[in-house]
Amino acid sequence: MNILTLLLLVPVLFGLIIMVLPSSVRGSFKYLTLTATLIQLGISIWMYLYFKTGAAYGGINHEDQFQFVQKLPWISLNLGSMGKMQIDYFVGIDGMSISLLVMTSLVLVIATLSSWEIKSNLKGFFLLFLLLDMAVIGVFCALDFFLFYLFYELMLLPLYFLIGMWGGARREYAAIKFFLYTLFGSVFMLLVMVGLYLSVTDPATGNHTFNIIQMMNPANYSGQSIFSIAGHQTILGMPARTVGFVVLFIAFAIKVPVVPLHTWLPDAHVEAPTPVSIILAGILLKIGGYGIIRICLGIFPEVATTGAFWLGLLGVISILYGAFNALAQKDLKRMIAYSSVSHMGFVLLGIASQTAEGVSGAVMQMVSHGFLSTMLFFLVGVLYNRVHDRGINHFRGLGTLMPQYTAFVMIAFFASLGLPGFSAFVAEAFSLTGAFKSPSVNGLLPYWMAVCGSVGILLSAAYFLWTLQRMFFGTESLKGGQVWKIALTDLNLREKLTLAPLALIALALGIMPSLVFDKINDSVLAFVQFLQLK
Amino acid sequence: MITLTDFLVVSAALFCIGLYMTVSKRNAIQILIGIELILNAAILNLVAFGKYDKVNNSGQIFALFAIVLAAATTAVALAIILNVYRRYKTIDPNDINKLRD
Amino acid sequence: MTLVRVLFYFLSFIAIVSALYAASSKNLVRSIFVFFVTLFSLAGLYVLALADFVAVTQVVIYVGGILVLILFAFMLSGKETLNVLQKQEGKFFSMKKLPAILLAAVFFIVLINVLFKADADNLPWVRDAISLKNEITPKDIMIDNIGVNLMTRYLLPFEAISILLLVALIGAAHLSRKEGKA
Amino acid sequence: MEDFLHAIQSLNYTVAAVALPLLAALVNFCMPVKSKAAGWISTIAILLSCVLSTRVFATVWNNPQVHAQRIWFTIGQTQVYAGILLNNLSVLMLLLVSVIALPVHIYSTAYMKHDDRYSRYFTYLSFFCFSMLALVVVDSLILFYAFWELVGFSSYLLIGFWFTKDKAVQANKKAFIMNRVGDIGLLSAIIVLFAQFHTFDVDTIFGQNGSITQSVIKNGLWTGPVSQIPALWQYIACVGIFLAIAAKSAQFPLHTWLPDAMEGPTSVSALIHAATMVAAGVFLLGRVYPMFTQTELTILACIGCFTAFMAATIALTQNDLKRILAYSTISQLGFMILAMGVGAYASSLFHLATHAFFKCLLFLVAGIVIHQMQHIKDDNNLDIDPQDISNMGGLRKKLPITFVAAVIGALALVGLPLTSGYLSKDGILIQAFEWSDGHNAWFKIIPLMTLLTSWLTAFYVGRLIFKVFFGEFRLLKNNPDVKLHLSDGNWPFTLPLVLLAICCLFPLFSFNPFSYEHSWLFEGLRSSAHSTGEDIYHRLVPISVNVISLLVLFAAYRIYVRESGFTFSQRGYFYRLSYNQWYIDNLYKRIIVNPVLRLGSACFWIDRTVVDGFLHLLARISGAVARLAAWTDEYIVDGFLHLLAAIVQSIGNFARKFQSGKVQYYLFSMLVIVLLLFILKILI
Amino acid sequence: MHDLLPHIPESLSSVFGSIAFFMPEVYLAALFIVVMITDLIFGKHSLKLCRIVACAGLVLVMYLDLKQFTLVVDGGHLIFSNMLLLIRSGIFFKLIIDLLSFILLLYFTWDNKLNGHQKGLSDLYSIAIASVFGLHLMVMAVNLLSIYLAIEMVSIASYLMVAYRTENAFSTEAGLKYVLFGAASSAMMLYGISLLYGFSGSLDIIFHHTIEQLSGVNPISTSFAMILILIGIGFKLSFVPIHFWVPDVYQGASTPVTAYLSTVPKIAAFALLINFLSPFMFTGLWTGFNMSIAFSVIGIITMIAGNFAAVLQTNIKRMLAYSSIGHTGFALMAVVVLSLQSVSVLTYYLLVYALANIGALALATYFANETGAEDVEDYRGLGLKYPIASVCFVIILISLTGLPVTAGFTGKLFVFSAVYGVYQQTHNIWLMLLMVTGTLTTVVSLFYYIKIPLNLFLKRKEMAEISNKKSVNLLVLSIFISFILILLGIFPHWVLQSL
Repeated sequence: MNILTLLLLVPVLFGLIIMVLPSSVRGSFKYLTLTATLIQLGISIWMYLYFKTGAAYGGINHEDQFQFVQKLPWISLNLGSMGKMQIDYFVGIDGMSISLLVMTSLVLVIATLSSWEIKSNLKGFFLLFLLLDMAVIGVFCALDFFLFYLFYELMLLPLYFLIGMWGGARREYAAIKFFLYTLFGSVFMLLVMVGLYLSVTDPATGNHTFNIIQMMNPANYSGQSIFSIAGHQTILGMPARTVGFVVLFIAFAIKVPVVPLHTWLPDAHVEAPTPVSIILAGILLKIGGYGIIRICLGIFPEVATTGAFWLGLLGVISILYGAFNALAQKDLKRMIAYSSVSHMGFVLLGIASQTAEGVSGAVMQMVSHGFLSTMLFFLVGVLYNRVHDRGINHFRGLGTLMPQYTAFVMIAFFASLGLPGFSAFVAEAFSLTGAFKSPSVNGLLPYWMAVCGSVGILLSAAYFLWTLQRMFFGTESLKGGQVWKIALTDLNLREKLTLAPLALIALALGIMPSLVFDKINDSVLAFVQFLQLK
Repeated sequence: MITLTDFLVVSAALFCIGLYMTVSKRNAIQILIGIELILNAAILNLVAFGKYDKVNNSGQIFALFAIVLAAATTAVALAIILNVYRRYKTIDPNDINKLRD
Repeated sequence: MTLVRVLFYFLSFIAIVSALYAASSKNLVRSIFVFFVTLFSLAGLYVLALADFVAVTQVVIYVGGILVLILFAFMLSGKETLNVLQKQEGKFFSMKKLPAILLAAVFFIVLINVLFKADADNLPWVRDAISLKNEITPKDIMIDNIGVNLMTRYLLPFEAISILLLVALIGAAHLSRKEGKA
Repeated sequence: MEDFLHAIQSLNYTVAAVALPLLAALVNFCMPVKSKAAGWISTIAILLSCVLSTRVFATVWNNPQVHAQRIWFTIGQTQVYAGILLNNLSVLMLLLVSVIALPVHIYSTAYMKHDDRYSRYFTYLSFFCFSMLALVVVDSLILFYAFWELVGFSSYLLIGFWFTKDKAVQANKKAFIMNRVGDIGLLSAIIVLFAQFHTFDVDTIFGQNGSITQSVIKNGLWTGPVSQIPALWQYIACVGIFLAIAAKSAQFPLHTWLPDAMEGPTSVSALIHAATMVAAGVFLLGRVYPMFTQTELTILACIGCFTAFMAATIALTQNDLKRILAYSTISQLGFMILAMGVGAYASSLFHLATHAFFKCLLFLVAGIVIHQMQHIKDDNNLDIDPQDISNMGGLRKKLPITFVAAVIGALALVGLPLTSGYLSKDGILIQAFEWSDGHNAWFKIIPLMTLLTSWLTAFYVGRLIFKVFFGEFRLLKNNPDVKLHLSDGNWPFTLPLVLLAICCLFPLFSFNPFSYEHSWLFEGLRSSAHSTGEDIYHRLVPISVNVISLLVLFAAYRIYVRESGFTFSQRGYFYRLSYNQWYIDNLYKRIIVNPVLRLGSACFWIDRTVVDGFLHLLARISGAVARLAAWTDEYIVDGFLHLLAAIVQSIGNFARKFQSGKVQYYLFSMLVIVLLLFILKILI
Repeated sequence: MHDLLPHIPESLSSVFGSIAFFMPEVYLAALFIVVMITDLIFGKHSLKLCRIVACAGLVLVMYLDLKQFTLVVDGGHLIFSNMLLLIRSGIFFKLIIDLLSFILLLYFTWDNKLNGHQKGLSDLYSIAIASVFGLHLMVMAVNLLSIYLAIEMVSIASYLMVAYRTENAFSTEAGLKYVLFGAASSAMMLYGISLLYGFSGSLDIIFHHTIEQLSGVNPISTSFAMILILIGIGFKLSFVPIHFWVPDVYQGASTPVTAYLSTVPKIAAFALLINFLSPFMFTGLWTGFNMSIAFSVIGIITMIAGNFAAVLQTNIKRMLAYSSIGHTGFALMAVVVLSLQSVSVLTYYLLVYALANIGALALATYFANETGAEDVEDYRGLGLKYPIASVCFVIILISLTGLPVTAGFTGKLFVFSAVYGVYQQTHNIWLMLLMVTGTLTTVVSLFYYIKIPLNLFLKRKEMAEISNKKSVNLLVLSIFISFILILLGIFPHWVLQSL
């Protein structure tokens, strides 16, 4: 039994169990889910420990360098004139995936813990939750575009319902907005996917294939096929490969989200229940980044290189624009949502730089933001559960009222504003380093982008501290008055148990970035080299 | 001698008249008559062309089938129209527009 | 200017004029009766096209069948239908009808255009037919030919249409019978 | 071999010295917030690290530098190392920090006794010590940046320690964000350096014939051993570093956070905002000194000089005890920067050391005074500001030890002979003059202004001392019924004072009380190139400084003591001298005091309105931008979406228009469309 | 006469020979008679019996269809003197049609409204069987006469089905509109046929020389005739601009009938369209307008019109009607790039679509039965009351939208790849436009499909009273269908392989 497959099957299995269990035992569902996620965490940690490193395990465009691979023939159809269609169940991971995979499974555990707050219709909730779980894990493991797309789309529906059914006041609007936004991206991705599959033939079998790794090899493109590099085909007058890249990029950029495709995020976050916003911020956004690395740059490297400036620009814009928006928010959750936009901007910037530092920084940023945003949203959730209000101006002097809570908030805030010793610092520093290095190394990005990016760091300090000052310090005064004062009890054990590991991990990653870098380094090098070779 | 074109022109005229009836008349039965006119125009064509198809004689036979089918259709249509009249007390299609956007 | 030609023009004239009248008249009953005339004249035209059998069928089924059916139809639906149907508004030419008329006119122009472009009289196959003596002449009787064809070449449609008629029968009966009793 | 063993040993000691406070911090963090044990834990920790660092100092000082590193993580091909670099500079700082920290800890145990977040306080304090100690010994720019920010972070925590005070919270936010500006500068500088030299190692970049020395700026390119980038980026790096310095050591224009930072506990101000953290900027400058070109150094000098002067003038008019000290700190830091600028590398650091001691001392004194005033305030609940010196006076009888300590500190600050301040300060002045010789006449302004500044220093120090300790207790005068029992306080208060006071005297640094060049510290740090020139300035400057300073002090005395002193002087005597007195006082007033005071208030006004105003303007602008961005998001980006939705709807509506429910209409439109298509087809 | 006499024997023998290839239809005819007779004999109580007989008969017919595969291993057969063509794909179409009609026949009685019809449903069964017969003819017809006949047959049956519930005003109105529209368009078609016949001199469009004859005629004339014929076929396919009747009729007819109309005739019509077009598209002799461009344009417009208009609907059936128009447009893509491969893809797509649509309407019936919900708003909060049904509904709608992991997605995928395959060779801009429109309309279609889950789950509403009569069969059916859809979504090749 391949371990990745196992990882994928665990949630399905537990989902089935929950499905058959009667609602009378609904109390046990959350524990079941927790077990599932814990098992997954165990598995992924095991994989992390046994993940081999070294130049021979770079992965990226070498199928044999992936690990824990399983490849089963799945769909193979004779499509007459268009040759045979070959779709495999093909999972495997390289350095890019492993760190994100571990991060994902941990975040899922946290999300489960935070879903204690869910009271209504538990069965549905946890079923959808586990479905989503399976999908996100799948996205990180899939190496077959068809499979990838399947998982990718599979995420939408559970999320739609999770937001829509357990969400806040304007949940319907948020859910639909989210759904349509992401669908818009992915349907066009479908077109490109089909085009790619018709252009690429597996040299071994001579069939058309969805194998992503095959797609990375220019040699596999048949001559006059639409996406062949030599062919220089055009679609509606534009060079085909550029079109393909842009379409895919838009699809993932919506997930990341990159300004101006981001407006679903604040709404979705604000309306979503805590566990869902945790998954949204912690995992979904990373899928965008991961997709850009693995798919966009992987399959259209030369377009990515020519367009690097624009990617970088978008990244910088996201950083600044997101930060400024965060500065203007009155709703705590919204503020954090926008901060995510800003932070994910660094990812894009790092990727665009196409330097080892930049890409590593980007991946690091994804991992670290995974943990930190999880923490932030969980903290918001804690407050919201107490008094069902998130208005920044409605609270004051929480520091005296909930000291431990405030302590964690401060940790989370300072960690995410890039205080050294926490993961975000290393990540952002290196994304910027990469961005700054690229002009001298590969001349893709201008110098000023790095500088603008660093301004983003300053702004992040501004909005986090301001929030801190407004909500937690000063003499206490609450909108809800005495009622709230009673309601606002300090963290309970479960919450502490949830938050502590996150804080520790953020710290650990900050002090020992090697935890991540060692695993990803080979892949990053392979990736950068691959990009340079084209 | 009568040329094909003569027939065709006549049928064309009938066709258009039928068309006019179908779209303009405020009465289901008259619309039906319009449709019959169109059918007859078609039949006239068939017959006219059939003149040059002696062996398998497709034109004329098709004409026969067409007539029979027309009869069947008309029967069904009338049955429905009667029902409509029962429900709506009118057979003006324009007044029968409960189903609409 | 043979007699046939005269006859043809006469019949077609009647056919068209009566059709026009049927189209224009506000009175349903009248238009139905005028439609008789159209059909008859058409039958005449069929005869001129040497399709006597078709002409007969036309008279039998259409005139004898359909029109009577139509008449019965609103006779059945009671006296008041008549009154309703009598007062159909509008002259032949009214603003309301303008679009329809335009449509018909344009169609007519297009059709004529199409037909003349097609130049029916010397279509290749027609010319072949004439040359190959595959053209029905007033002398030969087509009835048996038709019969044979129906029994061989067109057997399938012939059988199929029987089912169709049955369905129409069942359906029409079902629709028009009163609720409740089977 | 011997050296090697020493090296290993000292390294271990260093690590221990750095780690101990961290350990203490962790322990305290886990303690209940009120537990009194915390204080002792931290104190012992710092004591130990103090001892250890002394050992390290002993072994490393004036010996070849010790540098050890092990790989931290690998990113791409670049390997990032973490390590320790011990040379004179770092061990000096190591020692200094721990030594200063010790008395402050002791002092704090008493000072914070009644606070109900006692252990938190010590957690933060130890954490600060940890980061500060680490900052001075680390060898990698990344790590340096890390601790650089951590220092700022802990100061943030400590400033806002009483986070229920709004002013405190405002202050610590301001402090952190302004420091962040500096940090960004530093970060970009580090990135530039990395992009240029592909390493973060301080030693390989700035060390003996490090990359910096090998790289040259030629025709618009900054060419280093490994790569070359536009010269512009060298300047930007320098600007970045300068920003960092300006932010940390409160140089113009990023200095305004320091006075506000006085909202924190006084002991904290003593340690962080007087002695150690604010000096970090100077230390950084010392670390990266080689990368500055002459012009850049000159600019530094100007800024330092200006800051020093401005801060001094502002200090003249303040009434808040701690603010006065804060501004004086700024001005002293200005001195140091200036010194660096004029190439007086050694003196600058020398002054850093001495200043650390006496300023810390002064703050502790201030702490005691405020503490006492606070007591009075609490005992007979008055509505007074315990820090306002206009309420004090004549405390010298009530707080003798404090008074003595204060006087020593003050003299050191003014830089009168026999004090450490004399040595370092005069060194700076002299070298400033020497340096100005090298340049054209205009640059004379700098040393002259510095001179002037040191006189002003004398004045405000005088004002401070006299107002607080001489004359009579004004508070008593205003409301006579207050009962006050004042005392120096028990040993945790006094002991630190004594210790520091001793350290403020010359013997600790040099056995020749009049020549800075003979102080071991100076010799240890000065570059071999430095010549012990015996020129005119070595005579002129000290004399002029001290003589005039004394005059100024006297003036201050006349003004602040005697003016209010006539009440307890005999009538007759008073009448006889009243005239002259009036005369002299007026003279002083008209010629010295008023203009000076006016200048002071003017500077203060500028400081508050222009500099801070500018900052607020920035804040407001970014706020506005933020609102704009939010607006864009809501109306333009989302608006676009809604537009799309509207388009969809309208198309749908168009398609639905045909669905009138009239079958003939359907037929009609169907036919029309078909016909149109056909005609279209014909035409095309 | 005399020239015919010698031919009679062999033509007769050929006729009898043809019957071997005609067994399913023969049995269907027999079945029709049987059902009709049972109806007549047992009168009012015949319903159950008719139902059983009809369904059993259909099973038998399916079996016969399967047996026909053995006949076509050596390619297609023209039977009944070129009236019909029996080919592999045709058999598949027939199979699918029979299968679906089998489901539908079961489904008829489960709809309370239809079941409540006083005059009984037994007539409906005989009509349905007759229409299936017609559909079979449609699938196989290659002769203008048989085409016309088949279409008329199906149409008449459909008219009757729509208007079946005489006591219901909507149903009657729908019937009227349907019959008038249908009669008119079929009349046009007949006129077109007459012209085409006139121009070619033969009804056997499948033959080479027929097209040759046409190529001799002025293209404008032939295209006009062609357009008129396409009106007739389009009426069954309901593509723009011959789609106007669809919403009204689908809404007015009783739900099972809607399910019937929206699926089976459409499939047959596609088969017919393919049979009808292939001679024109493959023998390069057709001089009239460019078929592929024409159908591209039609397809694009149809997709847009259908999906965009559906966005603003509130009545479930009406919405599904529009969506079915959209699906027609999408399926037309495969027709544009007509080829053996695209035919199989098309078959798959239609099968999936039909299943999903039937499922959706079945669920609409279910909810109508349970709560009398007709409009989307009525579904508010039902999701938690009827979890299983609602989940099935969601799955089915997802399949209709074409998202993974449902058959709808694979269907879309294969259609796209078929079009892409051709695009790569020809770089025909229309194909790209088609695909882009297809994707765009997919997003749009989500707009309205999502309304149903939205109301089912997201909207809250305190429950109204619940009718105690549970329609379990419908539930089973929908579960079955959604299961199939998911299965095909994961393993499409199980079906597509054989097509």
